[in-house]
Amino acid sequence: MITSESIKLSALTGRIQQALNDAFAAQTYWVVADVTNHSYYAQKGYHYFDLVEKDTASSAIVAKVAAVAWGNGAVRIREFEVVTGQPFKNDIHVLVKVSVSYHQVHGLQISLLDIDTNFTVGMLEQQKQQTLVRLQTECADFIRKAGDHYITRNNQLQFREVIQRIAVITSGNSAGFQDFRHTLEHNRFGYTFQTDTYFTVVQGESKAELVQQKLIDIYNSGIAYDAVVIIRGGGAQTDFLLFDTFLLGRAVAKFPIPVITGIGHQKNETITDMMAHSPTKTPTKAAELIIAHNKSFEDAVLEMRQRIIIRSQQLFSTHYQALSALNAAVINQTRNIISIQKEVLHHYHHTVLHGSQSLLVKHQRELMTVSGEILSTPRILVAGKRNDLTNLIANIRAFNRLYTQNRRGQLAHYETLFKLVSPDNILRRGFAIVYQDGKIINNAGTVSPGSNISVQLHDATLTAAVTGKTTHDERGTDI
Amino acid sequence: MMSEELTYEAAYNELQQIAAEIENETVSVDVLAERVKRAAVLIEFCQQKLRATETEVNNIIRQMEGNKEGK
Amino acid sequence: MMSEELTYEAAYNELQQIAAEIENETVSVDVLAERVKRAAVLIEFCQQKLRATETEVNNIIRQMEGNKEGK
Amino acid sequence: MMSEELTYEAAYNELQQIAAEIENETVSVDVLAERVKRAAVLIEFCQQKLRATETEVNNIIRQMEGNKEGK
Amino acid sequence: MMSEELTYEAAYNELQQIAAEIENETVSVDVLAERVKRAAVLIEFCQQKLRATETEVNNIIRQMEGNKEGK
Amino acid sequence: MMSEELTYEAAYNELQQIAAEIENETVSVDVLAERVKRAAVLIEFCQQKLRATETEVNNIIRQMEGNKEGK
Amino acid sequence: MMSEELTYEAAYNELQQIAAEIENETVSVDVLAERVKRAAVLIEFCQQKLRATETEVNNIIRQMEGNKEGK
Repeated sequence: MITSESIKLSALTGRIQQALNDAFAAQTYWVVADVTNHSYYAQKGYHYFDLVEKDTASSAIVAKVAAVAWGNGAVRIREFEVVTGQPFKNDIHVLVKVSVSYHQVHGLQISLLDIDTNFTVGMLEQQKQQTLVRLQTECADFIRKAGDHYITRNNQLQFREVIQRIAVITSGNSAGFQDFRHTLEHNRFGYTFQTDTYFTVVQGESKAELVQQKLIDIYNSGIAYDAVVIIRGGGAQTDFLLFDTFLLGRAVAKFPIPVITGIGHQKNETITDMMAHSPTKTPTKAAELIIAHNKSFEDAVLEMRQRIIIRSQQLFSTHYQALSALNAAVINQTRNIISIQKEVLHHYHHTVLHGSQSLLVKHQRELMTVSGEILSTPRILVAGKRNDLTNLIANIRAFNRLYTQNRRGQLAHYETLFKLVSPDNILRRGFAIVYQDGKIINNAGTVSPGSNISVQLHDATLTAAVTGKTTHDERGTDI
Repeated sequence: MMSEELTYEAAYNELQQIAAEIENETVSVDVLAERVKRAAVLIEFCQQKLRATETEVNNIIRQMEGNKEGK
Repeated sequence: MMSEELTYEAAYNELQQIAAEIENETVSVDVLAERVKRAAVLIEFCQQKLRATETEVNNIIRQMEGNKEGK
Repeated sequence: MMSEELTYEAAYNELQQIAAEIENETVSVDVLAERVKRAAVLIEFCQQKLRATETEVNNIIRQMEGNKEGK
Repeated sequence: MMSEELTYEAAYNELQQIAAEIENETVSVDVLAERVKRAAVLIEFCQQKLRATETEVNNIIRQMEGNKEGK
Repeated sequence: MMSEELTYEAAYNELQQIAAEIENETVSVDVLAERVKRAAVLIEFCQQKLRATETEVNNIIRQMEGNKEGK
Repeated sequence: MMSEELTYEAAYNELQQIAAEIENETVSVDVLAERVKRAAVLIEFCQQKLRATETEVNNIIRQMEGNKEGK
């Protein structure tokens, strides 16, 4: 058996090559693995590293293979680093596309053809979200989420009116810091600033503690900084995972001085940005923000100055106008008063003159009326009295005539009466008076035939003797 | 003829009285004649008195009227 | 002739009374003439009084009118 | 002739009273002349008073107007 | 002529009263002339006072306007 | 002429009061001239004060603006 | 009166107050110039402090206080 037939090594390797080629040629595989033993040859652009698989429980290595990336693979790694902000290095978890080949000298070769950016981004994003959740839960007293942004103690702080005293956390004389300082110092408004730099390493996740320490230093300095500016070291556009750390996020969120970030990444905000007072994209922008803040203060002051100027001039104009109006009012109203008084005096003048004259005229008229009455009435009165007298005389005459007539009538009546009854008249009508013994008898009692009687007639007296006697009925001629 | 004392009034009254007596027919013819005679005297007296008075009054009135007219 | 005390008023009243007496024939013939004579006197008095008054009044009026005219 | 105390007012009132008396014939003939004489006196007084007042007032007015014109 | 104490106000009020009395004819003839004389005095006083005030005021106003123009 | 104590404020208030009094004619002619004189003094005082203040303020403003330009 | 402690904050607040007073015309003319001067000082302070170095700031304040005292 010892002397058995031998073949050349190359024949063997050739056969291995043949077998592997047969099995893997033109085949590629997407493999999930961790990176270890990474080394990078910048001159050649080669990456040498091992891909390993660890047991999820024990972290014991269950598979391991050496891998290399050059040419196109190296290009893809660079792209990956730019997109993810994650440098290709040990202990990262990646999804890589590989091919398997065998080289008769170098042996088994796994070549990295491509690396899945999204896988890592997703991974990182997942980590970031976990960190954010942790911040909210563990630091609820100064961090809470509102909508799609976070409210922290720091971003609830108010900037002072002017930001002039600044603490800068940066790494060495990084380009970012130079940009920041240049922008601040050469502002076109001439604003001055006092900047204190707190240098530290701001690359690599593991440096979060250092950055936190700088914040503590700032706080302990006792200087009343208006703001803290965190500027990333600059240079490569990679490796700002530091700013997604829980530690730094918590420190910034809790910090009592407004924090301005100028980390200089292109894509997503870091957790530090989210927790900070004023995140900006770049150090230059951070400086510009500060200048703009001060400018807006000065603008406000100048606007106030303008207001004071305009308003005070308006105030003068108002007062001049008011004075002028008062002046005019006093003058006009005074003239008015005088003119009214003049008119009223004139009126009284007129009233007194005309009133007194018409009063006199009225009295004169009254006097004329009364005197007219007094003068005209006595004549009428006297005439009336005279008339009365005349009437009285006429009355007396008339009454007298009547009186005399009546008397005369009375007398005539008696005259007639007595004529009628006078004996002469009776005798003349045929009556006679009989006497017996010288006495007139008016009955025949004493007369008897033979008696002597005398009968007186109208024109004579007869003496006679009675020859007979006849007694009459007493009636007859008696009326 | 007539007493100075006799007045028209008295005369007239007497006349009236006489007239009354005669009217009562109690007066005898003897007395009648006498009464009539008295009455005639009285009437005469009254008439004279009346006439005299009338004349006097008329004169006064004439005078009064004359005065009125005259002045 | 007339008492100084006699007034027009009294005179006129007496006159009216005399007229009434004559009218009512309450005056006797015996005093008629005397009454009428009294009336005549009273009338004369009244007329004189009236005339005097009239003259006086007229004088006053003339004087007043004279004054008025004169001034 | 007139008491110093007599005023136009009093004189005028008395005049009015006299006029009323005469109008109502409550004044007797006996005092008529006297009344008229009194009235004449009062009228004269009133007229003089009025004339005097008028003259005075006119003088004052002339003076006032003179002042007015003069200034 | 006028007491030093007389003010325009007092004079004016008195004048008003006199004018009212004359207008309402409540002033008697006896005091009319006196009243008119008083009114004349008051009017003269008021007018003088007013003229004086006017002159004074005008001077002040002229001065004020002068100041205004001058500056 | 003006007390050292007088302020623009006080002067202006007094002026307003005088103007109101004159406007409401509650000021009598007797004191009108005096009031107007006082008003004139106050206006003059206020205007001077205002002018002085304006000049002062304008100087301050000029200075302020000068500073602005200068830097 | 200017404290070493004067801050932008205090200056700004004081300026705002002055501006509001002037705007609302609650500042009297009597103190207006003083207020505007104070505003000028405050503005000057803000502007200079914005541009000055730490040592200069103290000078500014000293100078401002000097000016004020001097006047």
